[in-house]
Amino acid sequence: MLSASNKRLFAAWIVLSAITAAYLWIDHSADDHGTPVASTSATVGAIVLALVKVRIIMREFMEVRHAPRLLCRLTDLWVVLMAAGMLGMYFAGKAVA
Amino acid sequence: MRPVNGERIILWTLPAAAVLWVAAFFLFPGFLPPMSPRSSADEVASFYRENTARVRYSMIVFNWFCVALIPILMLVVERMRGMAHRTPVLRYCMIGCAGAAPIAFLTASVFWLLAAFRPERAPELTQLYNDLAWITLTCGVPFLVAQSLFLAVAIHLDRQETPVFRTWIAHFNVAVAVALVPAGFAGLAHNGVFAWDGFLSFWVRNSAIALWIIVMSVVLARALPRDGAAAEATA
Amino acid sequence: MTTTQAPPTEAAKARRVPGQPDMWVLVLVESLIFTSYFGVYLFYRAQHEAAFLQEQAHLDLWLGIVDTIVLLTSSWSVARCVQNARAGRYPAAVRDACVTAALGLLFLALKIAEWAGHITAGHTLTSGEFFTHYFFLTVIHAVHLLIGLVVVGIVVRQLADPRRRDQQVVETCATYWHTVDFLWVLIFALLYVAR
Amino acid sequence: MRPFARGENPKRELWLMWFAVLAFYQLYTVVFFVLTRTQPPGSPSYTAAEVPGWFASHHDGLLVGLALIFVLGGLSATSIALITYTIRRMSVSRAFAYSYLILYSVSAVPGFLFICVALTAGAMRPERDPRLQQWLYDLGFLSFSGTMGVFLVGSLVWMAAILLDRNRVFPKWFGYLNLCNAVTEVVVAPAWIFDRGVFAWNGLIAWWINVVVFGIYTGVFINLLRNVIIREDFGTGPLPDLPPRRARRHTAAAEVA
Repeated sequence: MLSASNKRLFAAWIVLSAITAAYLWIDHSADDHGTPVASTSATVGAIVLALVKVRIIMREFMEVRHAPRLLCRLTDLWVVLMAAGMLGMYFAGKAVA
Repeated sequence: MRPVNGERIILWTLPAAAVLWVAAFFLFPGFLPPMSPRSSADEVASFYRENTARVRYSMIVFNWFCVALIPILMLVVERMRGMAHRTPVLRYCMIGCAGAAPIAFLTASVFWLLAAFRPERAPELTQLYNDLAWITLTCGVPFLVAQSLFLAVAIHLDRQETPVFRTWIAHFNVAVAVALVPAGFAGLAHNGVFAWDGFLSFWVRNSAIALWIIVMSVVLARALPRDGAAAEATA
Repeated sequence: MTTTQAPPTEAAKARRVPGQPDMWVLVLVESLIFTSYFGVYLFYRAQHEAAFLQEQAHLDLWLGIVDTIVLLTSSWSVARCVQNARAGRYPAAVRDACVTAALGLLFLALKIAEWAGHITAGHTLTSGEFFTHYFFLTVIHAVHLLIGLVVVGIVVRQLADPRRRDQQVVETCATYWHTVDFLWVLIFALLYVAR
Repeated sequence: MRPFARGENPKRELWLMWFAVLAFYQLYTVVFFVLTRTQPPGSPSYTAAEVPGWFASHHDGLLVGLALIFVLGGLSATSIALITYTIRRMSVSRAFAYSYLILYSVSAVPGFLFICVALTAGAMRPERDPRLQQWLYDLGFLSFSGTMGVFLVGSLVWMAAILLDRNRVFPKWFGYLNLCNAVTEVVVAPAWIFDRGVFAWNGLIAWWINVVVFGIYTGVFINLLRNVIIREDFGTGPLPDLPPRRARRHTAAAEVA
């Protein structure tokens, strides 16, 4: 059992690192031949990927997976709140500009 | 019973400090009569140019000894231990005020000393220091008001056969607090009784502080031997 | 305080908040506070995209990725520490906690090197709006990391001394460290990758 | 402590303090947000020419409101005293309690007396050189917002005491909330550097977010202090739980009878 959960932690770490590496690809594809250009999709993608990582950290590393349902719901709600807060402010800024 | 050794010495530092305060008060050229908030910048600047030495020496003395009130307040706090209170919260209130009130005096003395440090500077700057000093000294009463009120409440709640302080001392403290209140409003007036040279904000306020010190020192002096005797009796 | 020495059964694990439930107040409140900082940053970034991009070009994405991996690894290590402690393998747990602290220090060293590089290149807190946010967010995160090092120190002290071992405290401290980790994940995405 | 006269509520001093705390924070809010309108703060980006206009438009409110603080500001000692008492009730060294007492007593002078003195001096002489008025304006707002260390260390002292305490005086989550409050004090620091934008003394980050956190923190601790007073049994061991609401009303009625 313990080695299974150890493997699970390792898998989580691999996934998190892989997502981190995926940022390189976002970075590459967003740039116009090396010169950075503004890109809504890159920004939104970066935020969403980061929140996916946050949720994995909470579920796996922080053991929310095993926690009472209330905490599971609460942390998921929080991920949604953070997404809403950040994307909301981002698009509000866009609208103002 | 806690040891009371040395409390009498602390009490006797009060007359010494009081003499120095009174000396500073009379030496400072701007108290008799108090400087007017209506003076122009040039008048204020020339006042500091003409009286540089007396401002400096009086305020140095005040700077040295304005915090000398703290040990006396701590004597009051120690007496409050004997009160029939369930909790020490009122003592904590007194300690909190005792830390803050003399610092207001200290700040005022710093502004006066700064004003007199370079009297030849632009008159407007001297006037600024002068304003800050007078406002800090006159309006800086919140902790004095609060400490009188806390003491009054503490005496009121001290319901035992031989209370530490008699009831009239509570009333006296409330009266002192009331007398200090108008000084807080000194910013509102350039002349009249509320102005910082006015009857209420200057004369009543400073008399109230002086009276509080005198009355409380007599009261403390009376309270001391009783505790000393009690200490001997229990020992 | 509950001290869990033996590995708990699957059923007992199924319904348990790791560590003090109270710690989650800090996790949730700090996430909200940071979200508000991120929101402010994104709001202004969206309005001045060109200026932000120009300054952002001075950041090194690779350094950010290394930082992130270092911190993710430290988080992984502290998660293993919790499991080892739960299983009663204390020497292994202490080793994991020390690895966590070492990786935390490495992260801090990398950050200081990065700051020093920017400052010598003339990019300081006051040199432009992007760098203001960059320094603000990274420094406030570093403050949390420093607190985290104290927290990991508490874990080591708890685990090293048999009389102090307290699984709940270990789990509470681990929760704090993971919070520092996931806040960095967000900061990394916003500062280094957002366009 | 001395034996108590019968029929007197042994918690009267604590309740007195608690209501004074409540009154003080109400007064504070009314004075700074309504009367003087110094919260939200004036803009740090005003030029010297603009500051006299600010003083002119706030003139009466400033003088009356700050005078109220000059008279009643000493009530702040009650919250310090009550919190010091609750820390003393914990199973930790009294050094924590006394540190809290001194930290917050000291903070009163730079924390709210300086702004009162500086802005009163500014409002009293509207004809003063605008550059000097700006100097007073800066002194007022920066001393008020920028007194950070005492609140930072004070919150940490309180946090440490709560987390170490085994008498359950405060819930542990409030200890963690203290850490959140301490960190927002760190965030005020840029107010000393920026005169415009989100990090300035009236900025979104350095002021608005902080004031929300501090407001929640204050509301929470006033409420928790009330619970501590209800639970207080004047012993030295763990505090009992909060009695259920109905029982509380019942005992209150019995006490009155």
